[in-house]
Amino acid sequence: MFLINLLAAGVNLAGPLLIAALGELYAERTGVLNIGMEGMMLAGAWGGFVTTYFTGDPWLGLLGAILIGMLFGLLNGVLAITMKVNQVVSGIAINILLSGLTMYLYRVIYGIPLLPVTVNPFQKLAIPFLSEIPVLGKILFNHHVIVYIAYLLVPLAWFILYKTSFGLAIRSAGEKPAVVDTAGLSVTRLRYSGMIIGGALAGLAGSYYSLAHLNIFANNIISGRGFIAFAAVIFGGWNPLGILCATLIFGIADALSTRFLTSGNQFVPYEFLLMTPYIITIVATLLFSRKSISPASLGTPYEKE
Amino acid sequence: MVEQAVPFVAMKGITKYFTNVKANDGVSIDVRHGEILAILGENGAGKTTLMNILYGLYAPSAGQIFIDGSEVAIASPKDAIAKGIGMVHQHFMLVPSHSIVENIILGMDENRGILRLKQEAAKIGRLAAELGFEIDPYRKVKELPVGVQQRVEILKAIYRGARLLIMDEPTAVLTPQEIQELFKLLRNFIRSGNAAVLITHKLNEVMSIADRVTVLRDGRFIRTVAKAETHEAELAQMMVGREIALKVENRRDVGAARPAEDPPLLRMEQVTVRDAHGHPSLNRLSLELRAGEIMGIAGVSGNGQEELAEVLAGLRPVSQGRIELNGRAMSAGSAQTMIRNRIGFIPADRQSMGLILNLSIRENLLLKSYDRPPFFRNGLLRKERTVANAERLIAAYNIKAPDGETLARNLSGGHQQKVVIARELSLDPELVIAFQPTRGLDIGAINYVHQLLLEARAAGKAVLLISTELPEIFTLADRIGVIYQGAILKTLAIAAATVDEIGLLMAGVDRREEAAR
Amino acid sequence: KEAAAHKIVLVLPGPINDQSWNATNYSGLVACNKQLGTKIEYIENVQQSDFESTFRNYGQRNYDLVIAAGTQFDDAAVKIAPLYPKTRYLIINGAKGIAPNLTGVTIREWESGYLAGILAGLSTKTGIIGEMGGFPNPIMVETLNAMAAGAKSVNPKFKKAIITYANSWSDVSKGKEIGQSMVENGADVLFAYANQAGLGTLMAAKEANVKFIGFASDQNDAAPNLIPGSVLYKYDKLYLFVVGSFLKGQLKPVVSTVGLKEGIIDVVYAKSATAQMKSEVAKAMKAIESGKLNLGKK
Amino acid sequence: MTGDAIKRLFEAQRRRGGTLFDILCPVASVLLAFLAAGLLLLLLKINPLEVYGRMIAACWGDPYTLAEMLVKATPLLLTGLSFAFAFKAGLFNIGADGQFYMGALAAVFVSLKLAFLGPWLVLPLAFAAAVLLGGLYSGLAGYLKARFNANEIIVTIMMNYVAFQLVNFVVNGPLKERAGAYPQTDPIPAGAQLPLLVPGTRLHIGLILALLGAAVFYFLLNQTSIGFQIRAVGLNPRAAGYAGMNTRRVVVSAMAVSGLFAGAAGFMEINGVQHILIQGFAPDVGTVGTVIALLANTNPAGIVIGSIFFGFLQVGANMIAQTSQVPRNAIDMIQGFVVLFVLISYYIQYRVSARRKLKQLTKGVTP
Ligand SMILES: Nc1ncnc2c1ncn2[C@@H]1O[C@H](COP(=O)(O)OP(=O)(O)OP(=O)(O)O)[C@@H](O)[C@H]1O
Ligand SMILES: Nc1ncnc2c1ncn2[C@@H]1O[C@H](COP(=O)(O)OP(=O)(O)OP(=O)(O)O)[C@@H](O)[C@H]1O
Ligand SMILES: [Mg+2]
Ligand SMILES: [Mg+2]
Repeated sequence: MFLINLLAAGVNLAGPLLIAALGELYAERTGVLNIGMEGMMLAGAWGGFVTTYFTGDPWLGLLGAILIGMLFGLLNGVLAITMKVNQVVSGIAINILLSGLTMYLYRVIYGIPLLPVTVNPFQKLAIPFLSEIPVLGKILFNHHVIVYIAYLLVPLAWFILYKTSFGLAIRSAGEKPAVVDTAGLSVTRLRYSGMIIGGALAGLAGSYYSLAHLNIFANNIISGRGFIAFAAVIFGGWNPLGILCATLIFGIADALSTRFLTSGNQFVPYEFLLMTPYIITIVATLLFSRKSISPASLGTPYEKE
Repeated sequence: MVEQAVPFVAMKGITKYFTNVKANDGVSIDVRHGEILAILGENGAGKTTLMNILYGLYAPSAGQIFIDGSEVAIASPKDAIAKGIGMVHQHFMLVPSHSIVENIILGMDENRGILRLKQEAAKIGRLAAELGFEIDPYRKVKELPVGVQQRVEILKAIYRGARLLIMDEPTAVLTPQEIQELFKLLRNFIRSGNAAVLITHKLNEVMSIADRVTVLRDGRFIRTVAKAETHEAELAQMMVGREIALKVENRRDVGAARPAEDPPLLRMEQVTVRDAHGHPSLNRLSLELRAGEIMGIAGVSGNGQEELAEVLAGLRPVSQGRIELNGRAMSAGSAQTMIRNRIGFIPADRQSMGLILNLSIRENLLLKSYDRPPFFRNGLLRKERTVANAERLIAAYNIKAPDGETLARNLSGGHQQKVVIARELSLDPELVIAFQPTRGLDIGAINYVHQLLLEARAAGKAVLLISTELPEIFTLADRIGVIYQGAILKTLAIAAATVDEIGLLMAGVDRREEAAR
Repeated sequence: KEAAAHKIVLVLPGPINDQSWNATNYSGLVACNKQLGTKIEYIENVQQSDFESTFRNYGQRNYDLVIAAGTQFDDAAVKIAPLYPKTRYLIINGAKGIAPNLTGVTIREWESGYLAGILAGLSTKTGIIGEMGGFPNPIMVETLNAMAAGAKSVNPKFKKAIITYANSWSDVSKGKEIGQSMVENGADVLFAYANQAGLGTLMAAKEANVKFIGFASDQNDAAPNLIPGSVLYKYDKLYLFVVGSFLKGQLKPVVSTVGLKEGIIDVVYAKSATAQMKSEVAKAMKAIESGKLNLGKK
Repeated sequence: MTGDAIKRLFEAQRRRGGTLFDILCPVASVLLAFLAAGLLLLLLKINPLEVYGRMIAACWGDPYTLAEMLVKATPLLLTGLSFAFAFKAGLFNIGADGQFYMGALAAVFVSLKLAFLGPWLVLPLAFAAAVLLGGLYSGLAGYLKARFNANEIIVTIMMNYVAFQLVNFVVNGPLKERAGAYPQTDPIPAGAQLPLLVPGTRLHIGLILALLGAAVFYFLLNQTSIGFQIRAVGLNPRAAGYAGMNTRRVVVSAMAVSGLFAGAAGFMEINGVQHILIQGFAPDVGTVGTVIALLANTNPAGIVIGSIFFGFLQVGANMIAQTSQVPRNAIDMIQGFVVLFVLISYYIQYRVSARRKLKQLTKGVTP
């Protein structure tokens, strides 16, 4: 039972990370680093919340989250691709801006409420029949809609990246943009699309926290999970299946650390448990660096003239 | 060749400004159906820029382009491809980690949507066979030798329906045999009314394959002549704007090699170097080099030249064998040791290895002196000395720059190479390794570099000249060694060597041995 | 001097709309301004590194009273108060009253814990309750233990309290995960004393359809069927009390404690509250007020 | 990652020759940032002009507030230098936050445990320990880069979280205050506190040290052999290796030196300002320093100016929060806008200077 609960929680926690990480994957595969992931997730959580609040419909909220994520993906694109601002800087700038902006606008809209402002959130969706399967049913088929979307995005991402011309172009832009250019495609357009898809998925991932996991918006709602998603891309070796594994590991590790907390554990200080995903990422980076499987032009602006 | 009323492609009055240069200035050229047009010019004359404009990579600041007589707008390579223009760039435009088929179909309209790799691979295989070579479309590009990569490039252009094939310095990376095969391919290609533009620095190639020649200088159009009505010396003169020798005069009697009884300056014995997979890229290579001589290492590229150069530069560890300098064994494997042992090194790739483009000339000149006097003492920089040093060398080597603070990036290729050579020689080496020292340079610059190497020999230094250019070796070297599959197959005095024999040796055939057998 | 003529400011360590600690303190400010006619200003989200400069700036500007919400202001107040003898410094939850113009007011939080425990004890069927705290400081530990004691006092079948610290005041998501995990471990009543993070625990209770005991503010409306009642801190009363004594010139430079007896702690019931709950709570309140029951440190 | 854009900015600046436009551009971008934020302030019915007026008036009001700006600037200056130093070696050290925390940890540990040695000993010791731990921490990232080619951006970001949790552990465990109430250490004794520069303010001699740090930064990079090697490796590691430089060693040392600066910032915050280590104290000192360094094109003089400007922003934020009911997140928002608009202004400057050059070029030839 403990194991089932643990795995179910892990699968659940991994969902939004997975969405965000796949978003980052698109961006990085076109050669741009999106350090603004954290801020864009926050924006998504905010946008989803506000839209749902005013429309009463979480599906519209989802749409709002995606749109606002795209908007800031676009902004990061303008900075990093068109203006060729260093990609680390542009991402940091976006994070700083969004952490202030979302909370400020929350204040503008909701003032200073004593009780948390809540919205009508997504309910868990147990998939008929499948969720009745013993063990697996509870682990896999009793989650929020967004979590199912997350796992469906994995084969989709794989298919797009490796089986379509768009994916081939994306991968080429991240490896050697000049080739894409000489093949008559626009590196700029591809990179923008990577950024915008990345933003959209970041927004979607963020909305999970304000529309499914919780039904409120708060300043710490993302709490560094954008960076975890960022790490999962590396840990997952820049491919969708690897990222799936990476986020599952992070999700299960997270669920495990919570269970350690409630079990009254005294052996390992809690802080060390919290460190583990980061340390895992560092170790994974070490393992993968030798093989240098990262997109070769990742982080390098493309200059045509 | 029949005169045609309407040329295939015509560029008229093309002008192109970059941020700080005018790369093309009212250039007009035309290419006719069924011909090979060569474009000649010194480094920076604007050849590549002009072709990049034709291919849609750059937008011209002014000028028009006509195809079969009607004006066209080429806003991007997509337009160019659609109009039957293909280009093989100097630096290959292939994604190393992707397969051949992926590289070829990238961006093709016919392949929008879901990829049909199998189908395309089969088609590509067929086309390759038609062109007379065989490839495995699923191989990754990074696993292919340069020659094959170039074929993939050509295949890519033709597969996309190129009728005009632009080739930017295609021969710089090829072996003589490969060059011949390439030319054969080009001749086949134009037979059906297609055309090709060939950019090169090698006049002999122009004379052997081009139908007409266009010369650019300083971004301006100079003249277009039919090959039949010109000769190398005239072309050279058009390029540089004045009379110029086609090659340096090598007076082998000045500072000739010391008597053979002298102990060699450098001795390599049975040196083996293994690559990442454990294959020997140098396979028990032995050679000897004496002070005051230039030894040329000829060979088809990929036979261990790079490894040989890097071993002597201390950039590659030796797994077996012995290297002696002045009779003392030394351990290779660190660039620092080699520099301390007074081995100078002129790398093939000046821009990414020989220089730091974003440092000034002055700082590039101290690149190897960072840990010793006179420019650094106790770890502190002594700036006045470095300034004086830069002034002295800029004057001595005729480097075209306002002062030592000019960034290396802002120099032309030839002058960049001069900075490298100035630095290496100013460290007073006993041994100079020159690895493809004139790659990509124009005639004037080549002559200057050759001059400097001859002067180094005259000053009693030993020079190991590793080059894939046979003419270069025949001009400069006193002895010639042929490298084949990681070992020196044979060493000959230059007087006793013929181009034919060396060519065969490069292919691994030792005629005398065969005769003996 | 009139109430409105006094220059008073409330210094808050977090955002005013955190729906918790800072918001409750802010509600005290609102009450004073409404009922006492004061014009108290506030400054929110003051960071640790700015405590001293903030205290100093208000002293410099001749404020009459500077109220700061949180023990963490103690050290800064001890340092700055002597420099501005004309300004009174009042620390809510403060433990240091050593300067003549420095006052500390502490709530006997264990009392509220005990009452919450009674509600929890009478709500649980499994006999297991889940209590989440923000950080394990002594007051927090005391409060959560008092809660377990309260539960035990009314329910012979009470087995245990799962006590966990979120190690954050604001990670809502973590709060929820902890709540879920407590439910997995058999808890059927949840409780959170962890500001925003506690909101997550409430969500977990709702999702798992288990009981929840409201805390600090009236949370009953959040899930009327699941929350039998909330234990409140009546910060409005606390503020009216301290600001009122200040206006009357009766604020003494000591550390005082307040709680049930002063009317600062109270319980509001939801419809789902049982009569037994009400009577048990009333009984306990009496015992505490009379001093018969004391689980706090002296 | 090459940071090409920034290198280009360098070049653009070098060739630009400085016109009025170039001075006006960053100023205008800051004004625009305030304008954008001002429009948003209107949403809360706050008059931005009044707020900004107060912000400026309050900041120049009294010496204490002026000094506060420098107090805030001090750690930012150091973390800015920290990022810039690694950047010169072509490395992105995003770990200033973590190294800052490690420095703070070492400083508070020494200050608490060795205070009995007296100020003359404990202060240098705390400084040395902070700087050393900061340097070791980033040096580790440098080592992983040199040895395994591990991307330093990722490693340093991850190490930030590790450091953060380490601090949490220490203040909840081994160094938790004796009172045991909050996740914080005991205050360090008076003897371990940095002397004040201006009595009556919080300005401590750390400022002088930080400015010295900027001088050291400049000297190290431009006047020494190791600095030359660092720049060479930063611009072209292949060429540097060929020139006999030990690129791995240079990478490790550049990262380590970079961490020294951040560690020193930690020391100054503990021994100079806070005198206590609290969970989650001074967040973002590293991030803001990084932003400053990049806005200043990693030029030390620019970093000095930038950190004072951000010091002004932060103190100004406090002042307006104290004097008007502007929510604190509005300030984060303003900071975000400032960074955004300055970045955009650099781009505009670059484009304008390119166009100017093109114009000169065309004029030179065509009549
Ligand atoms: N993208 C660019 N940006 C700025 N300047 C450029 C760019 N490309 C070329 N140039 C400059 O334009 C001039 C012409 O360059 P181009 O590459 O066309 O010469 P080239 O004749 O091909 O020389 P080479 O023989 O060395 O290949 C040179 O001065 C070069 O520095
Ligand atoms: N109920 C409480 N009683 C006493 N002090 C409290 C209480 N709630 C919060 N505090 C104090 O107020 C400070 C600020 O609280 P806030 O809710 O802003 O959390 P935070 O510091 O933002 O948390 P985090 O570090 O997780 O972001 C806390 O550090 C804590 O010391
Ligand atoms: Mg060229
Ligand atoms: Mg906070």
